[in-house]
Amino acid sequence: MLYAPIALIFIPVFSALVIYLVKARFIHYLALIAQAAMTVLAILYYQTYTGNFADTFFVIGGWDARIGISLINDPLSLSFVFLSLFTWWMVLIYTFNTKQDNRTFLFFLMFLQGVFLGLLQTNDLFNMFVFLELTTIIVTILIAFKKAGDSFRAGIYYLLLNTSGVLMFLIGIILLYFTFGTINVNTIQEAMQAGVLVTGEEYAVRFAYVLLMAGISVKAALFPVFTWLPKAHGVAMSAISGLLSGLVVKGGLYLFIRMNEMFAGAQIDYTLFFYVVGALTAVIGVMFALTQKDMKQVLAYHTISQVGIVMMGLAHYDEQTAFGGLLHIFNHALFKTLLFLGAGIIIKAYNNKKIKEIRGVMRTMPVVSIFMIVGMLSITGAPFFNGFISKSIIKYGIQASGIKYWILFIVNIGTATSFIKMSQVFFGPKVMTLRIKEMGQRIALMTLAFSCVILGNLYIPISEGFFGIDVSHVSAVKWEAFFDYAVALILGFCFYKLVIEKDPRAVRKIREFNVSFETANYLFMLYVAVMVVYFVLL
Amino acid sequence: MNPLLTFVVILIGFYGLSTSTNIIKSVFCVTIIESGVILLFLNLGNLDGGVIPVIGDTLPVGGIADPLPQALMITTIVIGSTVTALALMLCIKVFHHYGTVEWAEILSRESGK
Amino acid sequence: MGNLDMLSLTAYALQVLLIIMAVSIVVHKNNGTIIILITTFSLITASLYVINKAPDVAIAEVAIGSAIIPLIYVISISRQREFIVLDKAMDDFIIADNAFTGVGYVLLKRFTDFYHLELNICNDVRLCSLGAGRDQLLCEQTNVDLIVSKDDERNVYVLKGKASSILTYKLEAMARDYDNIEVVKFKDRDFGD
Amino acid sequence: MIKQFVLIGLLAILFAVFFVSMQDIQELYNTFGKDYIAASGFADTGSRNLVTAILLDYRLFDSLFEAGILLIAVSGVIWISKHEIEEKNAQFMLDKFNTPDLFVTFSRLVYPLMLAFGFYVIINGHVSPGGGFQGGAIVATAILILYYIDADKETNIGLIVTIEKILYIAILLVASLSIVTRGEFFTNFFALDASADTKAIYLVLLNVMIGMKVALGLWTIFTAFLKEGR
Repeated sequence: MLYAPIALIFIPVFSALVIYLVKARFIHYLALIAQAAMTVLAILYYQTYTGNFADTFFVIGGWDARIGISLINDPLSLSFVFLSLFTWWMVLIYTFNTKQDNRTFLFFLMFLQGVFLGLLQTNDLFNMFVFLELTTIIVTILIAFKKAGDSFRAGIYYLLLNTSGVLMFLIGIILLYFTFGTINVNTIQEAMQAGVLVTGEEYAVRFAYVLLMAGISVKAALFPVFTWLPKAHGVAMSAISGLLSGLVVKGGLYLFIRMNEMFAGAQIDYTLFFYVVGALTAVIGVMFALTQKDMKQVLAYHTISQVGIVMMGLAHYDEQTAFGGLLHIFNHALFKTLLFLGAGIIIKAYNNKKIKEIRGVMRTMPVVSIFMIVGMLSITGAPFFNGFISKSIIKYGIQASGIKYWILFIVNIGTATSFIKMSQVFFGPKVMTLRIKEMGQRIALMTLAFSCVILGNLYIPISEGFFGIDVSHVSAVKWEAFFDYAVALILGFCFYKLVIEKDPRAVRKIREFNVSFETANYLFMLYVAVMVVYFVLL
Repeated sequence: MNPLLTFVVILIGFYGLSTSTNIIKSVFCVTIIESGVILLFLNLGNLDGGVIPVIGDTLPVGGIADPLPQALMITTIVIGSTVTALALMLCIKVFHHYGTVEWAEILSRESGK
Repeated sequence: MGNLDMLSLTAYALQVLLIIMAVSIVVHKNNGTIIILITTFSLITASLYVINKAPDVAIAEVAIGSAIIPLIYVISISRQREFIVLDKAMDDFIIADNAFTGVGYVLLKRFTDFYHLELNICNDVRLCSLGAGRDQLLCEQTNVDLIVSKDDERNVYVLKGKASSILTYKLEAMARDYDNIEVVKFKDRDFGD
Repeated sequence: MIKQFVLIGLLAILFAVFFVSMQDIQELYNTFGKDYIAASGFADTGSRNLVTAILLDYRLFDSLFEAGILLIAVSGVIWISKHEIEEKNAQFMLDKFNTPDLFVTFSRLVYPLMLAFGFYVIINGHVSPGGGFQGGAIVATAILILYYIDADKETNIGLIVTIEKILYIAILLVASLSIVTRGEFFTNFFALDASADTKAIYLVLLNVMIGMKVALGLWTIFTAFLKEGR
């Protein structure tokens, strides 16, 4: 059982290769078999090591931990492993038997899964870099997979911006290696905690922190380096968009948590800076989302704003609030995948992406609309749905500070507004559309919608059992919860009717605002310089 | 041999990345940064001096250059070449679709207009 | 200055040269010249790797960085200046009197010279035999930038290009003077999912 | 213009901080990894070239994914350049693919030398500088010279890609053979106290496979570029 992480990494890689090579008719069922095997393995692994996660540490090849590559699991990484297995299940079921080039698509998809699981479990900085870069390359190919002009454009933008970010990450690794003589995360963490570096004068370590965070920020699409995300997620195939928005962006946030654990001993106060960055990300993401007309662009910009909300939670030393951020990662993965997959079905049926031109979804596709409404209720934070829980935890954590609370409230109103706008597609008379009867798509949507509802109601035992954190102070059966939600909805509706619907000039300006690649890099440099000034020089 | 001069190369690469308006130019700049990072790593690994990390039966007197950065940098070279190849292939496709390789012109063209 | 031996002097000189190379790559405008510069850059880095006692990395850099990567650059840059025209009309539009003197050729040549492109005309029999219904697919999927065909009824030459490409618009502006030439733009189809 | 000056200012901040942190690094400079590998690298892995020792033994896990990156890039480049219209090698009126005669003769002369050098580098990767990745790249360069001699050379990309994938599976299998013989993943499948000559069998085997895989991968990428749009 000790070597289960290696199996988790290599089962998908191996099945991907076999699917690519063997030209048999039913070979794509191998992906499902591999997925089932991995799920069983992960559950058994979790059961074996519950309670003593320190035992999961092992070095590949049996060498000294400071020389070889080691893998380790803790509740955090294992919960991400389960989340990725679940998301890949959904995407596999959704796309099953629908793609023309099923085998090539499955090859990249399964390979990405192995690489992503490796990124979650590795305990070695350079290995992390290799996995990050490999993820970037595979995601680029998946974005460009449908071979339309805009997907090529988005792919190259994504590839170059992320590569420059990951190279920053590599420079950080270099500095750490020559300071500590190893690139093992645990060893570096222990060395920092042992007080080798307590004087607070170690510019090298602080500079390394800044560089690592710069790379991670690009991967996690934080302000101001989020510009690749709407381009990439707005044009990829819906299943891919769901996967990228739901999960792969969270790889950056996961690394944010891991790296801050590693630097815990270096006494770097990151809370204020990343709170501000998170708030800006959330507000600007929601601002752009409000102005968009394209259904998938709206969802992509909402990914940015939700990442901002997650960051607002994670940037706290307080365990409860940080847990709120973590929980929001999972919740967002569920409802954003649901929304993207549902939007994919609608777009395919209407052969149109514009919100204004799609009408009557409720009468035409009642089942899909119900699931979409569940996703919308979750993302806007309705009581009894999962988005409410994590947002409430974050809200309780920052209640003491007035301005922090109001930023979250503004973001909530913006989210409500843009989903009120999007819900226009449900109304209207029945339309003749392409009849698509895909059982797999329905099953995927249904599972995601149910898990949204389940997580929204059974959150207390789940967070108690997995992370050992008591969140029973959050409850949906309070009148304040409904009151808050209703206020947000009403304000959102007013805002929509008074401003957004009229499409004034300012809104058009924001919609047509486009960040060119060199400007994005310029902003990246600015961001790094600001971080350097904040973390190193001050 | 000075790490500071190597870092200047990396910064020039980032400068180029933030000012170049052409896709091909951006790919060139990524290559420059990549080479600079590799050189920086090797440079720091050789700070004490020493001989190449191929040893006989006994250890050389002056010590050896750090072999770990060298192994890691071979990986980085392979990664860099694949990124370049993929970026250039996408670039050809972008040119034949939009008729230009200038970032601003490409991004301003909405599809279907 | 006592510890400055010959090797470290060489290293410093090469590093300064490397910085000069990097600056010239960044400021230079012509992509063709940059390929020469980047090859030199790569060779200098390789020699610096050797000075830094890393022969393994130097071998990899020489083989990949200064042989394969520049070749790929050369190919992709030459492909990027190409304006590929598929000649379906196959009459004196392009070739008149066994030489490139047809009306269409003169127009296209003027167009490509103006925008510093290289004209490349394809008259492959198999590609030309594809029906007119597949023209759009041909334009989208392959690198063909323009398809020349003839409308016999109206006796005009129809040039078909992508609506997404800037070059099609530029060509349209240039072809306004000719009354027997018409430019048709294919709208971008959204492949959906 | 102001934009450029601000940018230079930002980069100057980065440079200043790097300057200060270099002082720190020279103080803190930690040579643990170097000393450890210098002391026990040869005994542990049987490779006199310590870089190969790290690539093929200490950090073989990284190298597997390094080869994987190449595999992915090859498949990706081929996928992007492939299209539904079956016609390949279309004729162009204005293609000029004439290599000068001197070049052709010279290439014919250099080609076998480079191939031999590539194989030398691959096979001797454990005793002298070189190894699978470097040697594979040299072999790929040698193969590319063939295109100078004959630009219209026909290559069956599908076959090469299949061979490359099979080789990658074989590399994975050989690398994980050690779980059967030693109970550890991704290391030499001979026992830790075996003689250096015995261990060299594994090193040469893996180097040759990685070298072939890298050579085929780079060849495919190059061919895909050459045939792009043709």
